[in-house]
Amino acid sequence: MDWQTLANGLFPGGHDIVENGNFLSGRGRAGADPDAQTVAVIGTTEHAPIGIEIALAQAQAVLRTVREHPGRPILILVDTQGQRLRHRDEMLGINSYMAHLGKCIDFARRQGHKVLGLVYDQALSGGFITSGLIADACFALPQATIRVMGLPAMARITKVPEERLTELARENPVFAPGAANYLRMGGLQALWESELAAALVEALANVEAIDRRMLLGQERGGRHMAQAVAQAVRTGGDVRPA
Amino acid sequence: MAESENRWNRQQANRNARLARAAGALGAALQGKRVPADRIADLLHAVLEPGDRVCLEGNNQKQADFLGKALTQLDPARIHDLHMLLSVLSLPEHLDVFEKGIAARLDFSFSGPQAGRLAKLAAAGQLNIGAIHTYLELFGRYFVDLTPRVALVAAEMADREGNLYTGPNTEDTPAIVEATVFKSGIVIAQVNQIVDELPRVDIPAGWVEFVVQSPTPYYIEPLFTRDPAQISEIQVLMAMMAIKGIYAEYQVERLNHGIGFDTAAIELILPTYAASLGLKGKIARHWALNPHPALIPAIEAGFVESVHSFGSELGMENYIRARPDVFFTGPDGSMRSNRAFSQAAGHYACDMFIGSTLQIDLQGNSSTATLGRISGFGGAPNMGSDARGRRHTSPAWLKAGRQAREGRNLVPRGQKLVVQMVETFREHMAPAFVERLDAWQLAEQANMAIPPVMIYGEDVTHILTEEGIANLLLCRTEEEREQAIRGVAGYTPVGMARDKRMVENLRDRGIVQRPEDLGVDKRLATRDLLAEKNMKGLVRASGGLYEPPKRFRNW
Amino acid sequence: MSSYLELSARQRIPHIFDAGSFEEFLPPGARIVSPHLAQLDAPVSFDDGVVVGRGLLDDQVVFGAAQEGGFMGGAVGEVHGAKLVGMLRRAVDEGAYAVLLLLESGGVRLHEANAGLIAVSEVMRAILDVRAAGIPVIVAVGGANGCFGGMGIAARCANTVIMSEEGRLAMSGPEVIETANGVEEFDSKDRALVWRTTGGKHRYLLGDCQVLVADDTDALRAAAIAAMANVRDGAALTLEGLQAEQAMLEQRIRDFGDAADPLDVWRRLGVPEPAAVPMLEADAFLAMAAQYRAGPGIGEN
Amino acid sequence: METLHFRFDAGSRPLPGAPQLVGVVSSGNLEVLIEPAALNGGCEIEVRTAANGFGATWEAVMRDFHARWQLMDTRICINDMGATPAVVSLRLDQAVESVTGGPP
Repeated sequence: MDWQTLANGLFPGGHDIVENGNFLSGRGRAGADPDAQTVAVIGTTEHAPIGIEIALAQAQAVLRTVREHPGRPILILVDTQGQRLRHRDEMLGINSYMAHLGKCIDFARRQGHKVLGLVYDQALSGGFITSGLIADACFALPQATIRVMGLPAMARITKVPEERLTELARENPVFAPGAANYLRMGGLQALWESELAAALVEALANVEAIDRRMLLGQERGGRHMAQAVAQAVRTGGDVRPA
Repeated sequence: MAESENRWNRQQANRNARLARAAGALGAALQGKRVPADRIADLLHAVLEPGDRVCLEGNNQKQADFLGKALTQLDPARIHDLHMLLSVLSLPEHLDVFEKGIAARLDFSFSGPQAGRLAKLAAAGQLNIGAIHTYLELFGRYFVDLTPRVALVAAEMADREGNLYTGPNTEDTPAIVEATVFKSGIVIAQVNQIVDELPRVDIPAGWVEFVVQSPTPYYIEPLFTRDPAQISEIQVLMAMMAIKGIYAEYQVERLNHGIGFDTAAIELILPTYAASLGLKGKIARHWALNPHPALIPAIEAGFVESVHSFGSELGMENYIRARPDVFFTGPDGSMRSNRAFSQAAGHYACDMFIGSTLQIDLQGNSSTATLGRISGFGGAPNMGSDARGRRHTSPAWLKAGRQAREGRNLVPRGQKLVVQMVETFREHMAPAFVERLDAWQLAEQANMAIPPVMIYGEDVTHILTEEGIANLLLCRTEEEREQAIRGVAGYTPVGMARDKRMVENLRDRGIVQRPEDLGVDKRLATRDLLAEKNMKGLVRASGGLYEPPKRFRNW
Repeated sequence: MSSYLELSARQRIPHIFDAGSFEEFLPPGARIVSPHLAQLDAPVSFDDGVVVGRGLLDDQVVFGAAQEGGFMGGAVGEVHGAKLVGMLRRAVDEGAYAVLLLLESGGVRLHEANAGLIAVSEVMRAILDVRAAGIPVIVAVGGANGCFGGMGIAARCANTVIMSEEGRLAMSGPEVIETANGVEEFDSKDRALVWRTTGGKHRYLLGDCQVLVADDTDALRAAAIAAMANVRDGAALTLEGLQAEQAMLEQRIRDFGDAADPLDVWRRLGVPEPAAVPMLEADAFLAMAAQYRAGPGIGEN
Repeated sequence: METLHFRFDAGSRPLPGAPQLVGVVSSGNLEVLIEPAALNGGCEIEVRTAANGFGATWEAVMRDFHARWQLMDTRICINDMGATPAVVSLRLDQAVESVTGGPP
C-alpha cells in the first residue's frame, strides 16, 4: 500500500503528512469529532534504507513533538529494507544514530506520549528495531513483509539447507518471514485487517507503556520460552515450560 | 648483424635474431633497454617463438604478475606450445596461458592456491606436466636440461642502464637470470620503478635485455605471517615438547622451521619456556628461514644469532634493516634473500628441519597432497631430507647418527633431524595418521609415476604429536617403527589399533615419550606462555619497526 | 596485566567483579538451552551464550551480564535475550547500584531469526527501563567479535560505553556491507580499515564511546567503577541530554559527512598524525586525543 | 548432531564442590559441565556432538579420562562443536581441576 492511501485510510479526518526523501512526517486527525485527536506521524516509505540522516530526521521529529506538543500520540509508519549498508554510515556511527532515535522514542513514551508502530509494507531487521519494535505496541497490515532476512540468505549463513528451513518455517514462526509469525511471537500487537481508522482509534485507547511482548508470545504459542526464562531470572525461580 | 652462423653458435644467432625482431617491432619506443608497458605484447610477440621454454618468475613471495598477465594476452596463432617453467604457480594467469592455448607444457615446484584448477586442466589434457620438483631440483635443471630461452622476472627497481635492484625479495631471480643469460637466452624484467640510482645492484645490466615498468607494483604474498592470536593451547603443548624433547635433547643450534602455526608456537615460546630451561645460547642460534614475524621476540631476547632467508616477508623490511647483525643485508642496509642459496643452506648446513604435514602413514611417509589437487611441495623436501653428502659434524648431527647406528656394524656418520609435527586430528576430525596416504590415489588419478610424498619415511627421525614424540632413529625393526608411530597417533583409528604392550615397551626404551616422560607439565601449556599473543604484540616487540600487512591488523 | 580479549565471557566475570562475589542467575546447571537450535542440527550451550547475575563491584551491588562471543558470535536468541531482560528487570526490582554489560555480539542470532530480533528490541527497552529507574547502565566492549547489529544499538542506549581499542562497535559487519555493495564499498579483509572504522579509538574520537582503555581487565574494571560514580545521579534520559545528542549527531554529519575514510575524520579533528593513531598505546592515545576528541562527554546520553 | 551416553563404575573419587562449566561451544571446541550427582557411585557422561560417527573415539577418550581421574557420583555433560580428542581431554581435565583444584 502506498503511504498516501494508507494515510487517508488512517486519518479520514485529514492529515498533513509530507514526504521528503523517503522520510514521512506530519500530523493526522485520528477518530471522529468530538473525540478526534491529533497524532504526530513519522515514518519512511519506498522501503527506504535507514541511514544516519533519516534516523536523525525521525529523532528530530519525535523531540519536537515532545517539546511542543506534550502528550500527543506518535505513530511510526514503517516501510524499510533495513539499515543502510554503507561504509560511511558505519564510519559515522550509524548505531549511535539508531540508538538516539530509539532513546528519543523511549523518552517520549516516558513523558506520556503513546507510541504506536505500523508496518504498512516492509520491515527488516535493523530498520525495525528502533522504529516499530521500540513503540509501545506495533501493528502491521496483513500483507506486510517482516523479517530479519530471507530464507535463502539464512540458509547460506546458518548452513542449514533452504528446503529444511522452508519446512521448519511452516511449523515454527521463528524461522519464517511474515506478519502472522510476528503476531504469534508477540512482536506485533495485532494485524489491522481493515477499517484502519477504527483500528488506530482502538489502539490509541488501549495501548500500554509496559513491554508485554514476551507474555503475548507465550499466550499465542509463538514464543514458548522467553517469558518463562525472563521470569525465572527475575524471581530467582526455575523455568517452567509454558 | 650479418653474423656467420655455424653449428656451434646457433643459440646465439637465434638470440640475435630475436633481438633484431624486437628492435624492429618496437622502433623508437625502445629506449635503451626500456620498453613502455603498453608495448609489452609487441615485445613478447617479437622475442618469443613457438615451443620456447619460458621461465616466468613466480616465487613464494613476489610475482612477475604484469609479465604473466601479458603472456595471456598473446595471439595463440603466433605464440603457442610454450613450455612454462615456474617455481611457484599461484596466480590465475599462470594457468590462463594453458587454457588459451599459448602454453602446453609445465615444469614446476609448488602450485598452492591453483592446485585444484591445475589438476582439472591436467585431467582435461590442456596441459602436460613434465615433473613436480623441489626448488633446488628445478633450479638445478635450469642449468642442465630445462634451460629457459626467455626469462620473465620481477625486480623492485631498475636504473636507466638496466641494472636491477631485487632487494629483500631477491628470491629466485639470480638463479633464473644466470641460467638464462649464460646460455644465450633473453631476460625481460618488470620493475616497480625506474630510478637514477639504485640502492645496490643485485643483477647487472649486462644480464638483462629488456626492462619494463609495470603499471602497478608486483604482487607479493605475506606467506609466512601467522597471527599469534590463532595459536591454540594444544600447539603450545606441542611446542613445549619440541623444545624439551628435541631442541634441548640434541642441542639443535642450526635449523629450519616449516610454515605454519605449529612452528610459530615454537618460535614464540623460545623467549619464555626455552629461556626458563636455560637454553638461550644453546639452541636455535642459526637459522635458514624467511623473516617470520613470530621470530621477533626470540631475536629481541637474544636467542637468534643469524638468519639467512629464501625470501623476505611483507612488513619486516624496516625491522630487518635495523638488525643487520642477524639478517643478511647489503651495504645499502636492505636484506638480500636468495632461495637457491638458502635451500642449499637448509639442506646441508642445518641440523634440523621441523615442520607440519597433513598425513603420515605407518612407515612415516608424510604428505600434504590431497585428492583433486596437484600442489607440489616447494622446498620442504630439500629441508626435510637427510643430506647424505654432508661431511662436517655437529653435536646434534652426530647424536642423531649415533642413535640410528647404535648396535649396527656401520661406519659412523651423522644424520639430520627431520621432525614432522602434527596434531593427531586436523579440523573436521580428519585423522592425520592413515594406513595409506591420499598421495597414492592422487598418483593413480593423475597418472604420476610415483606418489607425491613430501618427506620420505626413511628421512623422518621424529614424529611429534600432542600425544608424544616417536623417535624413529631408535627403532630397529619395521614393526617397532610402525608401533612407535601408532603410539603417538592418539585416538585415530591407526592409533587405537596399536599393540598396547609393545608401545609401553617402546616407552620404557624412550622411543615413545609422553609429555610427562619429558617433564612437560600440560597445565603450563596455555597461551600465556606465548611471548606475544597477537600481531600488535609483535609490533611492540619489534620496537614499532614491524609493519604488518593490513589484513593482519586489528587496530 | 591480563588481557580481557583472551578470556571467555565466564572467565571475564571474576576479573571484573569483586572476587568471588558474583552469583549467576539460571546457571549452566539449570540447562536452559535454546529450543530452536536442535531443529537446525546446531549445537546448544548450557548458558545459551550469556552469563547473567548479580555481584559486587567495588563493594556496590551491581547486576551484570557477559556475552560469549565464541558461541554463535555472541548472537542473541530467545533464551539469551530473555536472560538479559530478566536480569535487567531484576536490577530494577532490587534497586541495583548499577548494571554492567560485558557485550560481545553479532546482534540477532540468525538461527532464531524472528525471536532474536524481537529479543534484541526487548533488551533495548529493558536497558532504558533500568536507566529510567535511575540506575546507571555501563557497557564494556572489548572482545574479539566486537558488538554489532542490534546489540551495537543497545550498547549506545547505555549511559557509558567503555571500549578497548581492540573492541569494535558498529551496526552492520564489514562482510555484510561488502556482500551487499561490493569490495570497493568496504573491503572486509582490510582489517586496518575495519578497525579504523569501527574500533575503539575511532569511536572514542567521535564520542561514541566515553572511555577507552588498554586491553587489560584491571583497566576495564577501574573504568567501570569510575563510570558508575560519574553517572550516579544522571542515569535517566532527559530532554536536554537528548537535544544535546541530537545536536552532536547533526554536527557530526556537517563536519564529517563527506569524509571518505576515518583518517580524514581524524585529520579534520586536528589530530596531528592521523596515520600514527592506530599504533599508539592507550595512554599515549588518550593524552593525544584529549584535545581533539569531538565534544568529550556529550556522547553520554 | 549425535548424543552419546557413557557410564563408568568403580570410581573412587567423589566430586567436591559446586557444578562448574569449562570451555566454550565454538568451532573445534566444547563446553564441559561437571557436577556431583547421586549416581550409585557411577560417573555418567552425556555428549552432544556436532561431528557424527565418532562414537568409538569418544568412548576411548572417556575411558582414558575415567582411568585418569576415577570419579564417582559425578555427572558430566558436554556440548561439542567438533573438538579433537586432544581438546576434549584437555577440557575434561580442566573441568575436574576447576572443581578439585589440582591434578589427580
